[in-house]
Amino acid sequence: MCEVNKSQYMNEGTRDPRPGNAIPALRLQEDSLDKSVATTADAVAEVPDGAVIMIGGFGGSGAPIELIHALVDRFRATGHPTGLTVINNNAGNGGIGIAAMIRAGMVTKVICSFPRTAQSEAFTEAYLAGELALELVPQGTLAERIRAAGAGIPAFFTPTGYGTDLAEGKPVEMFEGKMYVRESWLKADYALIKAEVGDRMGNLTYRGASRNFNPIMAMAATTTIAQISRLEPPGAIPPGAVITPGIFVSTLVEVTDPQQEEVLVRAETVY
Amino acid sequence: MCEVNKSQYMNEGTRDPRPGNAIPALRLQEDSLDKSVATTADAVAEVPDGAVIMIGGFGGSGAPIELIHALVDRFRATGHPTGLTVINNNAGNGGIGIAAMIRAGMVTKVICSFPRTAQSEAFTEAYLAGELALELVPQGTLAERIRAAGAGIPAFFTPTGYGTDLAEGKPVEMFEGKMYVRESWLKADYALIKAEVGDRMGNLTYRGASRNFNPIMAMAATTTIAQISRLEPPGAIPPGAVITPGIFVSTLVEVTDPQQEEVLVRAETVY
Amino acid sequence: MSETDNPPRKLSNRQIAWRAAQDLEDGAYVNLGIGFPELIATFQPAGREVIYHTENGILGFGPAPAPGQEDWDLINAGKKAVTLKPGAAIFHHADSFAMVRGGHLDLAVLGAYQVSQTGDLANWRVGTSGVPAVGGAMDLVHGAKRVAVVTDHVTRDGQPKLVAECSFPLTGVGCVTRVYTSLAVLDIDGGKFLLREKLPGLSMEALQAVTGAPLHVEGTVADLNVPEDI
Amino acid sequence: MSETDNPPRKLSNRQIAWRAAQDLEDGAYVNLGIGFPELIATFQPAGREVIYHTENGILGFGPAPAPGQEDWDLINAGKKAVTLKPGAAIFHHADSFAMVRGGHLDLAVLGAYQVSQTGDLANWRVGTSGVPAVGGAMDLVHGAKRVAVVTDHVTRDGQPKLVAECSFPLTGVGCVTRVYTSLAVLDIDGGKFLLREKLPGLSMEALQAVTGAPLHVEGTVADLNVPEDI
Repeated sequence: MCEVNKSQYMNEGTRDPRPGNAIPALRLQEDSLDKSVATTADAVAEVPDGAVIMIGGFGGSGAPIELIHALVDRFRATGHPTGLTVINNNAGNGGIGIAAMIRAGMVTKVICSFPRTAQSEAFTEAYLAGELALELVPQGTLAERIRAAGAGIPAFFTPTGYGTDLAEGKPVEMFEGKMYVRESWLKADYALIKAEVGDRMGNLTYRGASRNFNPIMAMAATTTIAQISRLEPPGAIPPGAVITPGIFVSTLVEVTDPQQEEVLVRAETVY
Repeated sequence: MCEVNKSQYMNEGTRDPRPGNAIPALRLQEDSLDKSVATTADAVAEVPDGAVIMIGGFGGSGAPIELIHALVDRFRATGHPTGLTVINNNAGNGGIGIAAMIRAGMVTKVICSFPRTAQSEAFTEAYLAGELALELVPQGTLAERIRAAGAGIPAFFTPTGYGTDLAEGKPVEMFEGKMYVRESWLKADYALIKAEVGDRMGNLTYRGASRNFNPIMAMAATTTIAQISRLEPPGAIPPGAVITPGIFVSTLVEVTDPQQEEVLVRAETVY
Repeated sequence: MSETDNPPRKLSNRQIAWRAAQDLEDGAYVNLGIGFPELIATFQPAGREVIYHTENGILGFGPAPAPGQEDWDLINAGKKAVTLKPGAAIFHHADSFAMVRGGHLDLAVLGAYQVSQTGDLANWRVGTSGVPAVGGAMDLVHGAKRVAVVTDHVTRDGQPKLVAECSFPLTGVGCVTRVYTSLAVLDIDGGKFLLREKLPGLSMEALQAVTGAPLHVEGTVADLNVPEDI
Repeated sequence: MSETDNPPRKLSNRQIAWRAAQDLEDGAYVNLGIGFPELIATFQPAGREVIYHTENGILGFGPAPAPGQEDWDLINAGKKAVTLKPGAAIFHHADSFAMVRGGHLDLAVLGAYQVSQTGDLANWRVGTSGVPAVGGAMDLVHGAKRVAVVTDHVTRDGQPKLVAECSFPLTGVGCVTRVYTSLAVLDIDGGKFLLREKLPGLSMEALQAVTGAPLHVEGTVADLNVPEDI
C-alpha cells in the first residue's frame, strides 16, 4: 500500500482548529449508532415471507425465545411472514420456539444437524406428513458453513461426511492422503440471536455457554436481530470482552428476564 | 449418535463409592496438566533444524521477543536450530526479534504479507542477496490460511488476490457471479506466541490488541510455545474470558516484564 | 447368537465404560458421545486429569450439578446440565468444531450400530425411514487423534455389531481404531480386528461366532477383567 | 503533464482527505488505508459517528494518544499508537479479516498508483524489483461494500494515475467505485470514469488532458470546493 504522509495521523485534529477539522475525541455522538428498538414486535417487523432465518441457541441455551414468539405473533395476526427457512442445530422442542413456528405453519424448510429429539414432535409430524423440507448437515459442517458465510468464504473442504450419505453428489478431493468433501457457505437473510449484555452499538456478550451458534449466525446474516437481557452504554463492555462486535448486529431489543427453552419444554409450555 | 442410557451421567460418580468409581469433582489434580517450564531456553530447547515456525505479533504488539531471542541464543551457542521457515505478518524490524534471527543466519525462508518497512534492513539485505526465500501472502489470506490449518480445512476460496500476481497458478472459480481464488491451509511445526495471563493448563488472555495472529497461530502449529507475563492458577481466568483455550498450547514460560518490539526498534537496540 | 460351549457372561454398559475409562490418559482432551459414552467419565481413574470437550462450546466441564441447581446456559451436547472446572474455557460453535476438525482432541469415544474391520463406523441411523439426525458424530470421527467405540458386542437380537462391512449408513470411513465391547477389547489396524482382551473363560471360538469378521491375534490376548459390582 | 490553457491549482493531500471525509456516513464502519487515507479521519464532519476498523483487530479506535502516552499494544495497521473509543471491540486477525472479506465494512479508502476505468486498482508495487509488500489491501478491495481511492490526479512526473488499463501489478480487479483526486471526484461504473466534481476553473479539456481514459459526464459536474486553509 501507499505509505504517503505517514507522520500525520488522526491526532492532528486535536490541535488544529481550522475549518473542516472535526475533532474525533474519546466520546460518541449521543444520537448516533443507536440500534435498539423498544419491543420484540418492532425488532421482527420487517422479516418478509420466504426469508431464510438463522436462529441461535443449542438446546435450552441461547435460544431467542421472545424474538421467535414475536415472529409467531406477527404471523398469527397478519399471516406473515410465512414460507420461512429456519437454520438451527435442532428443529424445535416441545410447544414453544421453533416448534411453535412449525405448528403455526410458517416454516417450509429446516436446515439443521439434529432434528430428532425426545421433544421434537412438531417437526416430526410435519416432516413425516411431507409438509416440511429438511436439509440435514453435520453439526461441525453447519457451524463452518455459517462461519464461512460470515467470513466471505464461498466454499471449503472438510473431512466430515466423506463416504457417507450426507456427502452424496458433493465434490471430493484428497489432501495429504486423506479424503475431503467440498462444502459451501450458508447465508441467511436474518439471524435471530440471544445475548446477555449489549450496548446500543450492538456489541454483545453471552451468558455461560450460550454463545454456541449465536456469534457466527450474527456474522452470516444480512440483518441480525439480537435480544439482550441488559442494555448498557457503550464502553460498559470492555473492548477485549466483546464477543460479537456491533458491526455484525443490526437491531437490538432488551428482554430483561428472558425465558429459557429448557425450562419451558420441561414445563410442557405451549405457545 | 446412539442415545443409550441417556439418564445416566457423570454425576453418578458423586454418589457411588464402589470400586473404580473415581469421582470427578470440581477440583484439579495438582500435579496434572502443568505445561509451564522455568526458562525461555527450556521452552525452545526442542525446536529442530528446518522447522516451520509461526511467530505471533503485528508490529510492536504481541511479538514474543524473549522466546525469539532464546532461539537466537541457542543458535549462537550450538549452531541449531537453523534452516528455519518463519511465518509472521512482517519480516523483522530493526536489530531484534525476527530481524536478529535473520542476521544470525538461521532463517532460510519467510512467509509474510508485509516484509518492507522502514526498519526491515535485515530482511531486505538477505533477500536481495538471494539468501532468503520469500512467500508473499495477502494479510487476510495469511490469517485465513493459518486459521484453516488450525480448523482442519485444507483448502478454501477467497476473493482476495484474484487477477493479481499473487494468485498466479492458483485455481480460480466463480461463485454467485464473483471470481475467487483457491488457497491452502498453512501449518507449522511450532508457534511462538505472546500472551498476558496464562494458567498452567495453557489458557491464555492477551493485552490490548496484541491478539492479532497469536490465537490463530496457537491453533495451527503442532507445538505451541507461549510466553506469558503472569502465571495464574486454573480458574483465575473466567471461562468466558479465555481467548486461547489450553488445548492449543503445549508449553508456557513466564516472562514477567516482557520487552516490546516497538520500544526496542525505536531505541535502535541490536540483539 | 449361536450356541457356544460357554455362553458368555457379558459386561454391562457401566462395566464397558469402566474398561474404556482405564485408557484415559492424564492430561488428555476428550469428547465423549451423548449417552453411553458419557458414562466413561464416571469411572475416570483417580490421579488422572482429563479435560472434557463438548461440541456446544465448553472445554473442561465437570459433573452435573445437584438436581435443582442446573444452569441451562451450562449444558453439554446431550443438553444435560454440567458444571465448570477450574481452567474451563467457553467458545462458539465454529471454534468448537475447529478444535474437533483440526485434530486437537486426543480422543473421541462414540457409540455404534456397527463397526467394520476397516474402521468404518455406522452410528447415526439404521435405515432411510423416520427422521434422520446426525449431530457432531461425523465431525468427531474425522477430527480426534483417536476414535474409540463402546458397544455391546451384538445387537439385541444377537447379530454381530463388529462386521466385515457396515450395512447401515456410514458415519465415517476408516476412522475407528479401538472398540470396547461387552465381550472384548479390539484394535483395528490394517483392515483387521486385532483382539487385545476377551472375557476370562470366553473361548476364541465363542467370540468369533458372535463377531462378523475374522478376529486376528498379535502377541497375547489378555483377560478382560472388570469389577463385578459397578 | 501536458500544457493546458489553465494550469490547474491542485488540492493538497489534506484537502483531498477533507473532501473524502464529507462522504463519511453516520454510523459507517470504515477502514482507512495506511498513510494518506488515514488523514480522512482528521476531517470527519461533526455530528457523524464513524467506527474505524484496523486489520490488526480493533473496531472503534480513536485518535493517537499524546506523545509519550503510547501503548504499543494498541496500534493500527500502520503500527501507529491509537486510543479506544467507548464501544470499541478487539479480536484476532482471522476474525478481523472475516469482517473485511465477509462484506461487513461499509467503506474502505485506499491510496493508488493507478486506477483503471474498469475499477482495477494498482497500489502495492510498481515493478518486479526490490522487496514486494502487500499487507491487507488485496483483502480490503474485495471485502468492503464500497472501495474508494484518494490520490493525486497525476504522478510526480505528470503521468495520469487514472488510466484505461493499469500497467502496474494489480491489487484488485474491478473493485474501485469512487476516486477522490487532487483535481476531481469521479465514480467508476460500467467500465467508465464518470466525472462528478472538478476544481472550479479547471476546464474539461485540461482535466481530460491529464486523465488516461475518457471522462464521461452524466447530469451535471459540480464544483469541487474545499477549504483553502487546511
